[in-house]
Amino acid sequence: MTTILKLQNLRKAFGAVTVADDQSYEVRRGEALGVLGPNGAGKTSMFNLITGTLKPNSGRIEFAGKDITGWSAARRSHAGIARSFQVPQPFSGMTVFENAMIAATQSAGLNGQKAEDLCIRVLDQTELIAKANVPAGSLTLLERKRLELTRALCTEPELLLLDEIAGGLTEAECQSLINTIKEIHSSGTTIIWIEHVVHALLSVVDRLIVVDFGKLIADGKPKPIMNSPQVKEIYLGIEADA
Amino acid sequence: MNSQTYAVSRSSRAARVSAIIGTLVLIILVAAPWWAGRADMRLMGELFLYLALASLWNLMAGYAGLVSVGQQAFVGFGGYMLFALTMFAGLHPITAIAAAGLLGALISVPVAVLIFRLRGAYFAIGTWVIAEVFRLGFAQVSALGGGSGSSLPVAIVKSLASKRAMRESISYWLALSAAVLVVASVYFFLRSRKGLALTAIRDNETAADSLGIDIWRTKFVVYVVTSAFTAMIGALIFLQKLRISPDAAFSVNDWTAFVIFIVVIGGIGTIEGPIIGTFVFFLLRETLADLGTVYLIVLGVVAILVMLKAPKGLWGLFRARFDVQIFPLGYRVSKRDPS
Amino acid sequence: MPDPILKISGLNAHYGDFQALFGVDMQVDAGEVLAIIGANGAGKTTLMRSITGLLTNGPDQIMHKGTDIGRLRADEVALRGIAMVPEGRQLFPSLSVKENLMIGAQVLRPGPWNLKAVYQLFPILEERKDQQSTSLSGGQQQMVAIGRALMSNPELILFDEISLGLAPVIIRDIYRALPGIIGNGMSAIIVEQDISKALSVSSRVYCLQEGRVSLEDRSDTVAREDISRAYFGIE
Amino acid sequence: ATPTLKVGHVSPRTGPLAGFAEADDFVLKGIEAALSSGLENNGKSWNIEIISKDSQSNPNRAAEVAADLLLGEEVDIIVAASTPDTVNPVADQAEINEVPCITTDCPWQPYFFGRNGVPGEGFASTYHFFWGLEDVIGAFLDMWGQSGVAKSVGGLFPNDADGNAWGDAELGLPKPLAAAGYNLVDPGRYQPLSDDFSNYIAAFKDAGCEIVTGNMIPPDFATFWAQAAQQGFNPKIVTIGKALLFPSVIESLGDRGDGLSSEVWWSPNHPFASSLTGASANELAMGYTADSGRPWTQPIGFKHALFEVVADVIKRAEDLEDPEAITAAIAGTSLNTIVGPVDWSNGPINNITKTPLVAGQWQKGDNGFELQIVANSNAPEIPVSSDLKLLG
Amino acid sequence: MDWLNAIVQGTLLGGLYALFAAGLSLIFGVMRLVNIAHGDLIVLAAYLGLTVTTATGIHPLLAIVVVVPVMAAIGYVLQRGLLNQTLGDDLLPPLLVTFGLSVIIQNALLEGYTADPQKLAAGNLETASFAFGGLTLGVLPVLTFSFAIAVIWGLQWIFYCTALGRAFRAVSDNQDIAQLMGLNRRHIFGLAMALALAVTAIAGILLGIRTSFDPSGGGGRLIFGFEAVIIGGLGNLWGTLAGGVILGVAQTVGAKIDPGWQILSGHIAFLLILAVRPNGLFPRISA
Ligand SMILES: Nc1ncnc2c1ncn2[C@@H]1O[C@H](COP(=O)(O)OP(=O)(O)OP(=O)(O)O)[C@@H](O)[C@H]1O
Ligand SMILES: Nc1ncnc2c1ncn2[C@@H]1O[C@H](COP(=O)(O)OP(=O)(O)OP(=O)(O)O)[C@@H](O)[C@H]1O
Ligand SMILES: [Mg+2]
Ligand SMILES: [Mg+2]
Repeated sequence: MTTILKLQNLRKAFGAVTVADDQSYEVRRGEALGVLGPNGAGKTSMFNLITGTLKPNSGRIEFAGKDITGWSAARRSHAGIARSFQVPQPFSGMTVFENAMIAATQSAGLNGQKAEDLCIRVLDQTELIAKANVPAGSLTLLERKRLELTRALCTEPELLLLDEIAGGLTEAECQSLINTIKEIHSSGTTIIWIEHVVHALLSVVDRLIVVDFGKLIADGKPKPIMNSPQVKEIYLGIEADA
Repeated sequence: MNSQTYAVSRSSRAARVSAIIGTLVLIILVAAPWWAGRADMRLMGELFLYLALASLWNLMAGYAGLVSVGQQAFVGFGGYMLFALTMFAGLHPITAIAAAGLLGALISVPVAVLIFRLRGAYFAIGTWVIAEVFRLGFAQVSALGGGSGSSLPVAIVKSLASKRAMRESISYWLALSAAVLVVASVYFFLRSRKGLALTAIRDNETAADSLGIDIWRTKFVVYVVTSAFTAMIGALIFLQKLRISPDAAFSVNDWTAFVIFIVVIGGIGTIEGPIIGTFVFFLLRETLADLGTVYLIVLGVVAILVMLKAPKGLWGLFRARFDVQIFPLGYRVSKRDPS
Repeated sequence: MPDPILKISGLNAHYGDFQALFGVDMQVDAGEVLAIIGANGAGKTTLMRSITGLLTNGPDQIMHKGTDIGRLRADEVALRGIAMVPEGRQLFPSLSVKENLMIGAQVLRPGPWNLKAVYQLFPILEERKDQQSTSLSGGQQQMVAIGRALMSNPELILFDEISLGLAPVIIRDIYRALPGIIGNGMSAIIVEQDISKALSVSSRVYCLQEGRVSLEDRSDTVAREDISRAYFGIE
Repeated sequence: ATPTLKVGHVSPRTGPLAGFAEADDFVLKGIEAALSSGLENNGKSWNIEIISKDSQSNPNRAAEVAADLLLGEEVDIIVAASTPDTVNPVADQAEINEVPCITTDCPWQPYFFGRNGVPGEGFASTYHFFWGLEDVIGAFLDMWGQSGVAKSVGGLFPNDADGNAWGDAELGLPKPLAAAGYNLVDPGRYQPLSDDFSNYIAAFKDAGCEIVTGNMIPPDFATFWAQAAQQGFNPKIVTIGKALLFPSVIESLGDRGDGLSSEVWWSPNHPFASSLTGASANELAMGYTADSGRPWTQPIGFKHALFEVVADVIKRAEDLEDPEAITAAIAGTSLNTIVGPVDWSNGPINNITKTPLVAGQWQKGDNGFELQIVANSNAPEIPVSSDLKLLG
Repeated sequence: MDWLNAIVQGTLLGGLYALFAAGLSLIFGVMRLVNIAHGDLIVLAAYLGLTVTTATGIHPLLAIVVVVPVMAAIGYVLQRGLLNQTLGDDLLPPLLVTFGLSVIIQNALLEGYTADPQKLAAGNLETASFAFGGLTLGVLPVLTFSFAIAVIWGLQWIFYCTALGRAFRAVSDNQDIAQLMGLNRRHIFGLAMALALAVTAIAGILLGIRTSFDPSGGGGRLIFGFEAVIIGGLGNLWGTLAGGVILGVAQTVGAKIDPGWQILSGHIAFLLILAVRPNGLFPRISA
């Protein structure tokens, strides 16, 4: 398997707060990578760096063999990187369908019928089809999160970054979300997923990284990582009950 | 369940009906020289020019989120270019109008580079300052009359057509085609892929950016094209006014405040809004303008009332009641009949 | 018997034409902790917004200690001692962490909560007190939101999705702190997705389903089957 | 039935120039009374209808309402008054629509050259009567010459139609002043509504100017005049066009208004009478004061004279149905009006004729400020009413 | 010396611009309200001053004690009765409503006071001056500048050091949540506008003493106020003062080169600064 994403000595600080501290790691094509870490560890910032909404102070990001460090967010999106926002960012004046169409026409570069078909298919998959004609501004928080996922999928991404999309779901809803993500993954899309709902995360990913104070403190198979005392201490608290 | 079971449509019955009515109205309007009086034609010409200005401003503010209070910069610039090109370069007025548009696009490039660094209210005020710089700058050009201004030589006006009636018809048709051209361009642009991108930017820049929309370039293109059109309209306006001076050419009230008023009254962010707003504005003006201060006070009160009571404008009020779109831009997803 | 802290009867709520709550009845007595559970979109946030006055309601639908508060503005409700930790934190970005907390004290109610007490509860906030609140992580922001609500020394505190987006260790700490927070006779309503957590801290539980109360019971005795029935509306 | 002849009238009723048109209602009332029984033309009686429109002090609006009058009301004659901002757009519209047009109350240079007029050719349908810069210069030099102050003059000219004309190197003040031995210190054209004149004041002080002249709008003059005192610049004569026209401006300056001087185009002391009503200048001015309770202003006479000329033209035109005949009648005017003789055959340039101009000074009298005529060499028929007093 | 004089006079002029701008800066910072009618409100204050001085014969500076509370009351009523309803994420409603307000105020003043230019008679204060290091400084400009410093110091203190200032900022961030904290946003905004118009009252009186004014005189100076606010940076009132001074100096120095460039060079200085620092020189809040 080839490397799709490569971070090299990535560093970003806001004043005294370091959100990325010399991060280096690689993600292979087709992998599903989970990201854990306490609040404020720098997980969302890591996504911002990868998608180009934040510029690193130093270091290098490679995507599909190309150095994309200086690229704009828009260009990275064209190249195949998609994300969902932790705080949903819908186009509130437009309908759900139009939100999806933007991803399909602008990022994936599809036209007419093709774009429409893709949007319908994805909306169906994310169970938002019934709300297709509703203005995105009137969605509930959870529906907005689904819209985030929908839009990301409509860009036909190679690399999909998901930021906390399982929070607030009921058991059944969570299960159906997991199934959706598994489906996306099995179609060949590489996934990086930040999630505090650990059991959901573990049922999908085949590798975990743990971030604390912007530093990578663990990287490997989920099981051993979850059992490592360090993770138990800083993330789950000493006696894990999740 | 997939695209077989769902259908996406972009038109409506109302739109098809109004397309037919619109074509008929257009034919009648083109024939105005044969049925309308001179004063009516002049008034309609002025109305069309305001309609064009309003549609352009609406494209910028209502769709691209560029709230400019400095469009008079380009109106005045176009007017001055008409004067300069006809008087000094000897161009035919119609050629000069086209050239004014081109020059308007050119000059808007450095302006855009500068003021696109600003957002929101800062952008609005920045555009105003730019317009002031244009005004004060043209006031320094003594060849064009400096602060005193200049009149368009009669010979140039007559080069449009030697007969007065023909001249008046040409002026009228120019104004009509400007309005039709602008409204049609705005409509087809907004239905295009780029148009969708524009609306997305207005709603949420962070998301637009991460979905592959080059925000700066999209806005830049809209700004430059709008400026070019606005400059052309400006040239047309001052071909009618015959006289230009910095204060008249770069009047914030005449070319921007009234235009904003029109768009907001009609309904911002819709294509229909500026059309309705223009009619309302002219109705008010024609009936009340002789009242002087009272007219202006009424105008102020109407602006405030509409903004408070119907922030989406008259067209918004109408749409809230009847779900009609004459210029459909959006998409409707519907379940296909199983049959 | 004194009037209950909060008595809701026949509460309806609308967003434009859309009705989000249908005749909700609910009661909170002094010192009681209530849990509200329910699927997404069931109307939990809408209920919170109605109680706090962000949505206006009909007459006599929400009574606070015997007074109708359904038509008061949110700030008037706040002055009466009802505070909320809103869904999604919603801090004031142009205020520092400390100033965000101070704003909570705006209603000038006496009580045990002050800056020192909040810093004791969440020591990280003292370290970050002069930082802009937007520069905090989600979890830290949630702490500020809780601290801010406490600063008003409320009689009744509402938590909307208290653990949404928080790391387990923070959730655990917050739940550990909860009895201490609401121990001094404060009443609370907690909206929570995690049913077992909700039941563990509350005395009574309500379940909302599509804008209606589908279950009301004591937290320690409620049967799991009843909950799942109330939750999904299926037998 | 009696045919009706329509006269369109454009003036700045509202906006910053409204002072010029403040007496419009009064003047029009008088004119309409005088014309109520119609006018005789070629043995036929005509009703005269005057349609008045407000330019809102805005040149764009002036062009609009003029076009409205010409095309909509189809007026037979259009008239306009008060500053190039109103007069020029109206005249331009009339010219292109070939409707006879008479204007006044704007020096002829900004009218003629501001409209790209070509000497020797002039305009086809548009005629103007007022005075010119050469008259202002003459009147000012006349006044300053009597005073014996140093021949160093500070010039304050804005970058607007009047200021550019007054300061123009060829047509304006500079040449004749130099010829008369005056040293004109002219730092350049300032933009109207400037908030600071310290650079001018410094330059005037350095050059030892004892006279200040120029053409300003009232707020600019007020700013300059206060700053001059603050910065220790005390000229002996201050003669400013436009800003010092209206008594209200002088009142607003308080004691600092006493002794300021200005050109005088018309006053109650002018020895002229209306050809239409027979009223003397004094009667017209006092009539306004009685009617409105406000002091008389100079535009009153010219507004009245404008309609005197119109009435005269209507009486003489060979064919009132034919615009060209009306234009010919205008060109052939020879009429003694309340502002003096109006006769386009003896103008300085095509389509222009001039009325007399003298110089005056605001002097504090028993009833507040009064505009006294202090120099009249160029129009001796207008009597001097007081001597020039130096400032300070 | 002439150059020094130009700079000093420009600095003093900057004090007047800062006074125009301080009220704008405050309401822009608190409510994101772009008040197009601000210039007309300044002129309104000048007319109120005129009415007070002619009615009572007191000195215009003394009239401040009457005009300030009256303008503050007008501000509070205006905000609660009208402007509060226009606030939101959208820039346009307040823009249009205040534009309407501007037209109404101008024409109502025209009806009430006619187009005659007016001036506030301040006796010796108008002309008094003193020598300072070889320059002659007018007492009035120096007084204006001192007023500007005092006003800005006061506003800055209120904004960043008092509970009211905290409330201003909280409400400006998130109105709903601020309500939950017991802040009545309508009242808070009313107070902000009252404060802003109190400053406007001072600016109007000083303007009326400095030069003559008429009903249409407000708009022309509004833009200098906006420029000063933006140059200084949002939410920083000292920055607003600096912005005013930069504008004033740019104008007088520009005029020294060519009088036609006086106003133009102020605008150009503004654009140059924005080209380098789009958020102004000293932003406290991100725009
Ligand atoms: N501003 C709004 N406009 C229109 N409808 C709304 C609005 N806010 C909420 N709703 C609707 O009201 C219903 C209840 O929403 P509410 O936010 O109260 O649910 P909730 O139980 O808090 O859900 P969640 O778990 O997702 O937070 C939903 O169906 C939602 O679509
Ligand atoms: N624009 C910014 N300016 C200053 N500090 C910032 C900024 N953005 C983030 N931070 C800081 O960076 C740290 C990491 O934030 P980030 O949002 O990446 O955390 P996270 O790991 O996603 O946390 P959570 O799980 O709570 O979402 C936080 O402590 C926050 O205070
Ligand atoms: Mg995060
Ligand atoms: Mg909720």
